[in-house]
Amino acid sequence: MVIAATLAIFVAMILAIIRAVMGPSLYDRILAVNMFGTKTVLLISLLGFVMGRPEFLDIAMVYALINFISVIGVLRLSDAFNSKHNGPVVGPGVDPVERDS
Amino acid sequence: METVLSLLSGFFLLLGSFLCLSGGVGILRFPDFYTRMHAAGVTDTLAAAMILIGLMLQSPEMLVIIKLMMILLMTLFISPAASHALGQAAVLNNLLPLVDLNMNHLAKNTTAGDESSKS
Amino acid sequence: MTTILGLYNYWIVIVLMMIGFYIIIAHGHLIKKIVGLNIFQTSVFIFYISVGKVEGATAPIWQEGIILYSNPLPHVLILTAIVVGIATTALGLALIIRIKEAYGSVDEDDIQAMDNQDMVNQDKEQQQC
Amino acid sequence: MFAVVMLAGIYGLVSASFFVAMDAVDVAFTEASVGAGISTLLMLTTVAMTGRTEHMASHKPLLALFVVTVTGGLLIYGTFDMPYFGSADAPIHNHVAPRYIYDSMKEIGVPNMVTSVLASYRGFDTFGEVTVIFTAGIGVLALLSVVQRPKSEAVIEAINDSMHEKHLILRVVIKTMIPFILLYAFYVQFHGDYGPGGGFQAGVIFAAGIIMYALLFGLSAARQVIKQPVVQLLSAVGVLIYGSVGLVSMLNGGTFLDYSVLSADPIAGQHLGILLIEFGVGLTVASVMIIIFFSCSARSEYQQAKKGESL
Repeated sequence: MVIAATLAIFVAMILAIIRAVMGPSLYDRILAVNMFGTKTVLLISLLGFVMGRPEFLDIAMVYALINFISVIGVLRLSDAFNSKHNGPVVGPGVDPVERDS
Repeated sequence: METVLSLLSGFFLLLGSFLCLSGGVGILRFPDFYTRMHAAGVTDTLAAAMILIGLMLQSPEMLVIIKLMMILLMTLFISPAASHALGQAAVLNNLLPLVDLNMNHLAKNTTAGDESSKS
Repeated sequence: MTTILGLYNYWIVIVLMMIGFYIIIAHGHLIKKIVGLNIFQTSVFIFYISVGKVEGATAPIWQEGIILYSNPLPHVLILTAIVVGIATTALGLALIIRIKEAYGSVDEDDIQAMDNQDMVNQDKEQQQC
Repeated sequence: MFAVVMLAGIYGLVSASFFVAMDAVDVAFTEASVGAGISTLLMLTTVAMTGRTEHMASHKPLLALFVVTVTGGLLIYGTFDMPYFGSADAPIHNHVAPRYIYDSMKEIGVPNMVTSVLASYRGFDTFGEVTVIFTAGIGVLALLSVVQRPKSEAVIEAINDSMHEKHLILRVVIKTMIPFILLYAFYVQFHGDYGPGGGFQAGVIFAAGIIMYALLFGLSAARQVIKQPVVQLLSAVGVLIYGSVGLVSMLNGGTFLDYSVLSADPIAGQHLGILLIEFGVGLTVASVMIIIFFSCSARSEYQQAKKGESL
C-alpha cells in the first residue's frame, strides 16, 4: 500500500512538472512548484517507510519549511517585477516607502 | 488489532493517493489559474493529511509518530498560507480569472443588480 | 543487458553533465551560465553519491543489528561541496550584479563588444598623443 | 528567465529526493535546505536586479553541440571499465571506508558516521571548506556592500505599517513559525551526532528563518534585530572556534584537530570536539548566508534609490 501511494505521488509530481514547464503565467509555475514541493515532502516520508528506516523524517520537515520560504520569496520578488511601472515596488526586503522620497 | 490498523492505514493511504492523482489531473486540465489553484490547494492539504495519518497508523515508534504529527501540523499551517499569498499576488498583479462570456451575458440579462457587484 | 543495467547511473550523470556543459558554452546570458554550472555541479554530486551506494545497504547511521551500510565518505565530501557550491554561486551572482551595473548588460556578446569598443577608443587616444 | 530559475529550483528538489533514495540522508538534508531554498532565492534576487529580458543567442550552437557530444561519447566510453552500480566490491568501498563504517563507533562513539568522518577523521578537510565559505562571504561583502546611513525610527515604523496592511496574514503565520524554525535549527545542530544533521544544515536553516523575517518585515527591521557588524564578526568567530579547537588539542599533546586529548576519556573528548567544531561551522555558515542575503537586498535597495534620484 505504501508503494502504491509512492507511485501515485510520483505521477502527481510528473503532472505538476508538466504544468510548471507549460504554465502560461508566472503564477501557474509558482503554483506547480509549490505543489511539487508538498508532494516531495510526502514522497520523502513514504520513502523512509519503504526503505524500512522511518526515523529520517527530519528531512521531510526541512522540506516543508524551505518550500514555504521559497514560495514566499518568489512571490515577494515577483511583486517587485510586475509593479515596477505602476505603483509601489516591493523588492526582496526593499522598503516600499524608500523610493517615494 | 493489527489487521484493523493495517486495513485502516491502507484505506487512508489509498484515499490520499486518489486525492493526489486527482489534484495532479486538476492542475493539468483546468482552464485558468484560479481553478488550478483550487485543485492544487484543496487536494494538497487533504492528501497530505490522509497520507500522513496512514503512515502514523503504521509507524512502530512514538518518536516517528510525533515527527509525522509535526509535519502534518506544518502542512496544515503552510499550505493555506502559501495559497493565500499566491492568490493575493495574482489578484494584485491584475491576473483576471477566465470567465465564460456567454455566462456573463446571461447573468446580465437575468439580474441587473449583479453587474454593480461585479465591476 | 547487464552492462546497461549495471552502468546506467553513470550514463544519467553524463547526460546531465553534458546538458550543463552545453548551457555554459552555448548561452550568452550570464545567469544562465550559472544555472548551467549548477547543473554540472549537481551531476558530479550524483556521481559521487551513486558510487557510494551499496546494494541492499542502508543509510550510514549506526543502529543495533544492521551490518551493511552505504559508504559514508562520498556523503561527507558532497555535503561540504554543496554548501561551498552555494557560497561560490553567491559570489558569481554578486559579480554578475556588478557587471550589470558597470556595463548595463549581462550578455556576454554585448560585454565583449563594449570591451572591444573601449580598446579601439584607447588606441585612438594613444595615436593622438 | 524567471521560468529558468524556477525549474532550476525544481531540479534541486528532485535531486534531493534522489539522494534520499541513495541512502545519503545527510546530503539530502543539505541539498533540501540549500538547493531548493537559498539558491533559488539568490538567483531570483539577481534576476530581479539585472532584468529578465534576454536576446536570442547569436552563437552557433552546432559547434557547441559537437563539442558536447564528443565529450559525452568519450565519457560514456570511459564508463565501461567502471564497477557496476551498487556492487559491494568496488574499489571505493575497500580503502578507508571499512574503518569508517566498522570502527568509528568504537573510536569516536557517534552513531552518525557522516558526522564522525566529517568532523573527526577528515576534520582538516572540513576546516578548509569552512574557510572557503568564509572567504566567499567576504568576497560578496566586498563586491556588494553599500555605505548607508541607518534609518530613523519613524521611517522604519512607517515601512512597517505599510507592509502590515499588505501582508497581514503572511506576517501572522510567519511570526508564529519563526521561533519554531530557529528552535528546529538548534535541534538539527546538536542532534547531528545521532541523526541526519549538523552544522552545515543547521546554519542554512537558521539563516532561512532570518531571511524569511527580512522578506516580510523589511530589510531595515531585520537589520535592527540582527546587526550586520555583529553577523560579520560572528562569521569570523566560527572559523576561529574551529581553528582554536585544533590548537587546543595540539597544546594538550595531540595532533591538530585530534580531539581524543581534549578530555581524560578519549570518547568524551571526541564528543566535545565534534560538538565544538560543529558549532563553529554552524555559526560561520549561518552568518555567511545572512551576510550574502543582506548585501544582495541592500544593493537592490541602493540601486532603486539611485534610480529614484535620477528620475
